[in-house]
Amino acid sequence: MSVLVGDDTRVVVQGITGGEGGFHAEQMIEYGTNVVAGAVPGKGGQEVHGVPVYDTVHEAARREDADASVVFVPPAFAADAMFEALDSPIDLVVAITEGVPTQDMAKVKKRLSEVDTRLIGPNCPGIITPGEAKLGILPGNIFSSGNVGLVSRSGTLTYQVVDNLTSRGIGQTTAIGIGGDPIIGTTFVDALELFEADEETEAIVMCGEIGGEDEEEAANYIAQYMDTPVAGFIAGRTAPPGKRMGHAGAIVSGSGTGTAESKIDALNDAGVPVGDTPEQVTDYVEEYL
Amino acid sequence: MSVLVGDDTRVVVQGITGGEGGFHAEQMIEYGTNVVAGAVPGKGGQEVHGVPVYDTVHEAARREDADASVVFVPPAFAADAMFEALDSPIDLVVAITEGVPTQDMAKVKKRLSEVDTRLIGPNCPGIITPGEAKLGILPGNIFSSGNVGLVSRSGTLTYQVVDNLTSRGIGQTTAIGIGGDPIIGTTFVDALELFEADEETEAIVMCGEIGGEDEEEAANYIAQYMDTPVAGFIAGRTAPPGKRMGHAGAIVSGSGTGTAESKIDALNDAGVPVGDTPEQVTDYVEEYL
Amino acid sequence: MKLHEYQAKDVFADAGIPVPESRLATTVDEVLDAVEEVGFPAAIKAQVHVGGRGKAGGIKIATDEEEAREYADDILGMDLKGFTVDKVLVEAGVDFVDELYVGVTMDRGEGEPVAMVSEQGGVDIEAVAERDPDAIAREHVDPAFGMHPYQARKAVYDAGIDRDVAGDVASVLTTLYDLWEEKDASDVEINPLMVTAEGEIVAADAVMNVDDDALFRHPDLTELREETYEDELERKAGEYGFDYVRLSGNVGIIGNGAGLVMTTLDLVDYYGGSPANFLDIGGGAKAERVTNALDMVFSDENVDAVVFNIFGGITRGDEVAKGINEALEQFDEIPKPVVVRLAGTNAGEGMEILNTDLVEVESTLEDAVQRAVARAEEVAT
Amino acid sequence: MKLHEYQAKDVFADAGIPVPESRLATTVDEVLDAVEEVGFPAAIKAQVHVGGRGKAGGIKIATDEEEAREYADDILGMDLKGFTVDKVLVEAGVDFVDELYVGVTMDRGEGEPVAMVSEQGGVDIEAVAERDPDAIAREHVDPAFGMHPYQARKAVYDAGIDRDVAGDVASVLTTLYDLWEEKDASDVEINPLMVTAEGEIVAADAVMNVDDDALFRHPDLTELREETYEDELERKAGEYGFDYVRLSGNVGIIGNGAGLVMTTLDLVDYYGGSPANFLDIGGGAKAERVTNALDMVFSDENVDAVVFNIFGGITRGDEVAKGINEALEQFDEIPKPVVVRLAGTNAGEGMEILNTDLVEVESTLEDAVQRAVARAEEVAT
Repeated sequence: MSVLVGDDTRVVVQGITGGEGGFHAEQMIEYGTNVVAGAVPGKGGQEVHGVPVYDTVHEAARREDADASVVFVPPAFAADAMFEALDSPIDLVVAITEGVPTQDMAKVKKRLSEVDTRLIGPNCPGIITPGEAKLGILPGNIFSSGNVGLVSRSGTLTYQVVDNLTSRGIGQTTAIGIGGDPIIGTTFVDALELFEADEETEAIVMCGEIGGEDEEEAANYIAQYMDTPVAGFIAGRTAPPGKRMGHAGAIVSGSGTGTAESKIDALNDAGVPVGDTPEQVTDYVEEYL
Repeated sequence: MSVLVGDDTRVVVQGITGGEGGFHAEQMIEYGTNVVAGAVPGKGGQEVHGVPVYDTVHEAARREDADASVVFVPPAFAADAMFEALDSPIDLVVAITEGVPTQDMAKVKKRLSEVDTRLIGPNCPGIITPGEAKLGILPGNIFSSGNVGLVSRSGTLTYQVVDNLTSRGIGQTTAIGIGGDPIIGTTFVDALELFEADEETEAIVMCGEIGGEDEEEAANYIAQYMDTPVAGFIAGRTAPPGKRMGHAGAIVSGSGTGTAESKIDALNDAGVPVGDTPEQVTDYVEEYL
Repeated sequence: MKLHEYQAKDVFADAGIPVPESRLATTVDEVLDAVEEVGFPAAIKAQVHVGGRGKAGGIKIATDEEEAREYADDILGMDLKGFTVDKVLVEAGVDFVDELYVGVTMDRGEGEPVAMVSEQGGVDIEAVAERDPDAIAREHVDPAFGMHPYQARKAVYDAGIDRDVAGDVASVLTTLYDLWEEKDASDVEINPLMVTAEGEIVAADAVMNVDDDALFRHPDLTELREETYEDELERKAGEYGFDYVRLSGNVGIIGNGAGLVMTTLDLVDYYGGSPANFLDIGGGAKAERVTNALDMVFSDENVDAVVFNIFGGITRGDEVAKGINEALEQFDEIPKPVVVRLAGTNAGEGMEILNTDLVEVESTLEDAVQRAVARAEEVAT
Repeated sequence: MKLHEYQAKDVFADAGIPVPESRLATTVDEVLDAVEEVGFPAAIKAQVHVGGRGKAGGIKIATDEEEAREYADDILGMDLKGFTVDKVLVEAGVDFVDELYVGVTMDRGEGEPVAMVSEQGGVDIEAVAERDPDAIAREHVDPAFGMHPYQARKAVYDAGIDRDVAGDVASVLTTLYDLWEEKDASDVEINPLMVTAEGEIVAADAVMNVDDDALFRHPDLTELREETYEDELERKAGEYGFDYVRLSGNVGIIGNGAGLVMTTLDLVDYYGGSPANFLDIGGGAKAERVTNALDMVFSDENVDAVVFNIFGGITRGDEVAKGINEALEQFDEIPKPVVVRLAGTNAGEGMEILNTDLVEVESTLEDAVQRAVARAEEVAT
């Protein structure tokens, strides 16, 4: 068992003829991901890394019976690529693109509320079920198969935590990078819900950061609905208000909302221990297993 | 019992300070309709026909606990008035206004699909439950309380049929004028569904006309889901193709869709007798009761 | 409101859609000047609001001055399905290798706009739709979002358009949709959208019909309106503001409300008569409007008798009776027999006022229609 | 990207929002010319990107030439929260009876735009929001539809705005929303929107911040960009294209990925040190970028030691090591101790390349941070 992606996931790569898209398509295929098609307007009929390219996502999905897509499309066209995938027979869309205009994402979010398709990202490293499939840019080699679910707003912080887990022999069911933008498709609550429903996931690591109220909402959700134990980490304890710490979403507003303190308190109140260091998070997980 | 409106319906009149709105608000009140408020931007605090006016539908609905509204607002502002009512706590919106731009209505229809509120119209005479409430411009005196439900795309044709029914002593549960525009809120199928669920309605008259495929869809619905007997009438048997017969929706396209013949055949196939004259329709209803 | 081809092309060109070079001409001399500018071959195209202009002889391609003169002379002033041609568009001929179709309209059934693309342009698209529905790719658009760029591409690729021109066709379709929305159009259409040997695309025809109900927010388009009517009576109806359709029979019909008037037509037919027109005086008509309606119907020389059927809701029977009296009292002799049936609001008051020396009265719709049919038969024979 | 008040007012005025007459001035003489044109009283307003300009002395009202000269002299060149004032807006004073607030922003939590109106304008709106949340009427907008006119009216009436000006305020709010959408703004705001005794409304201030990620579709706005930085280092970071935030500590921090860099800051603090900066070199950085990053941190005189923490995903450890070597090999003496930790993609290759004569190496994040903290302490003392 795993969450959202696995051996049977059939993946379309949107933007497969671009530099990023081509490189990561190859990496995904090498990892064993079932990449069945590319989709690039005007490039239909070509083949990239042994994968047929179609002009539209609809055609790619129809012809190759695909159920997931990964978006490697420049920011100016990324929202349109997401709309295309959301309106197609695809079930899961993973948007890697960084720098998508916020108003574009507000519109995408509105469409998301009207369809059954799930979006992960944008500005995210993607999702991986170790040993089965990776959709995105995560370095496959640090992951190992096991019983811990991981969800994170940050890419490299995810790798750090996964590395700690793996080096102690703790494998992962699935790791989901939900992305660092203010408006994203899959939230912490969505991911936690999936892990809670997954029988194989015995513990969960949730890596949050300053900005927004997603972590607080997650804490609420954990307290109310979850049995699977969760360990947390929150980046940005030392961030000053009003300064954007890299991610568009990582900012403590002038009025003091979005602080690490508020998130840590909320998680602690929900019974979630929050590590001071990534290493400590791994300690908590070890105790759960 | 009745459908959608009755003694306990609490009505807001949008545009009550205008000529049409004021006149028909008075008529509705005289008929016994529970008109509890008017809504006109900038006219809050006034009183019209003993009814308090508010600046927004939301305030009117909140303060007066209203659950229905009637829109008498000029075409240029009618769609906005409908959006306002659809987004408010109102459950039923009846839009009388004729001449609402079609693209405005396409947007309203999209919003309708997102909310639980029901819209009747636009370009319709309204809805009446004889002896209880009328929302719109129907002449109350020709209706009588009874067991026949009536749904019609046309105003005066409705009166004609009702007059026939009433003069033979056949009363009505509720009569709904769904309007003659190409894009409308409540369709024949919607209305039939309501009458089918109404225990007091023992027979139904459905007055259609040329244009569109609503009557054909209604025939399908009747064949599949309905026990209550339906008698039909279709106006426009002699209409030449490509000519708009008054209503924006009443046109047989050049390719021959929307003809009276197609509608009559569909209804007959669904077991619905279609009268050659309004009088014949009344004959059919009489047989049902 | 229908725009002429030349008007629609102006709108399309302003939005960046490529159109052939062209000049408008109203005389043979102007046509000759125009062909000099646009060169040969030149298309000479009647600017009238009828479909199938080509088949009806309203479009001809001149390859030299001689032909230009001849065709200009043929087309200017010709009668095209009831309309007189008073201007032509003279347009540079396009050397095409392919003819496509692109259009946007409102799918009334779905209540949503639909964009359409087909490889089978240059012919009647409704015929294509019936013969081979799959030859037209259709993409429904959420009117709140407008057309996403991917939808234009999808329609174009679904239609099997060549990859070489697909991007350009998609961008024309996007522009068309935006125009459709911006201008409150009911339909916009390019048929054919020509593809040249060089892979360029050119709009060789242009259709744009605008929602009359939305003209209030488009004063620029309203100015383009050129009222053209098939006959004098339709012009008159336009002036009076009536919904009016002229038919071929001899029983004149006046009523209030589209559904009831249609029903009256149907009953005339059912009882063996033949309707001369559809005339809806609308809701709440006052006496003057009633007088105008009678004037309309009396002006139709085909009419042998009139049935006047009113079911009052917001229309009041007394006002109607007043109007009928006023209209008829001006005649020494009533031109055609008028059968009146009044019901609904103030019908009683109306009946009291009505001058029954001038009209015949019936109390039911069925009786009124039968009497009018009988009277028309009498007059006709 | 933040627009200055004078730039935002131009944008608002172009869209039809009433603003006071004003002139931009960069010298005292220009200010004196300007007051002559706009008349007294005249507001002299520092054009810098800081909040609370008024309280900080950046806005003064001159009632005569004497005062105008004095205030111009005070404000031009003054240091306002780290920014030097090099231009002022000289603006006709507005005789107001009421100060309102209107604004549009993205509600990130809901993922929807929100329009806001308050009667309590003219003061810090965030303070109002905390003190009396109900004093601000909020209306969420469906971004697919845009703001319906009724929503503007509803927000205005909900905020309790006087019925006399409600229509005008609603129309300003509608315009603001349209601008917000058209210009890809993150926030637009008028605070205060002044109401005069005559019932006119005037935008006495103007805020417009644009989404940097959307600037590619707004070349006109991009031209308005005036890079202003609190210090030289932030300017440099802008040039290099780094996400950089300067802090007050002495441990320089370089890493890849916002979350991991933030975590490194937090660990520096956790282990008793004090971070000097946030510097994210981003994903897939090549050697040159690494060199630039080290240059940045070395340029900060507060920095006593550096921790360089890379977890390679698309960033390769060997490229990073190459960059570190190149950056350090140019020095005779390494300016500050550098502690390096490489993990992830090609970390092994990186460790082999890395010139360990120039840097100290640790294999875990925790160890690297602790060592850097210790080194910084040594250097500082």
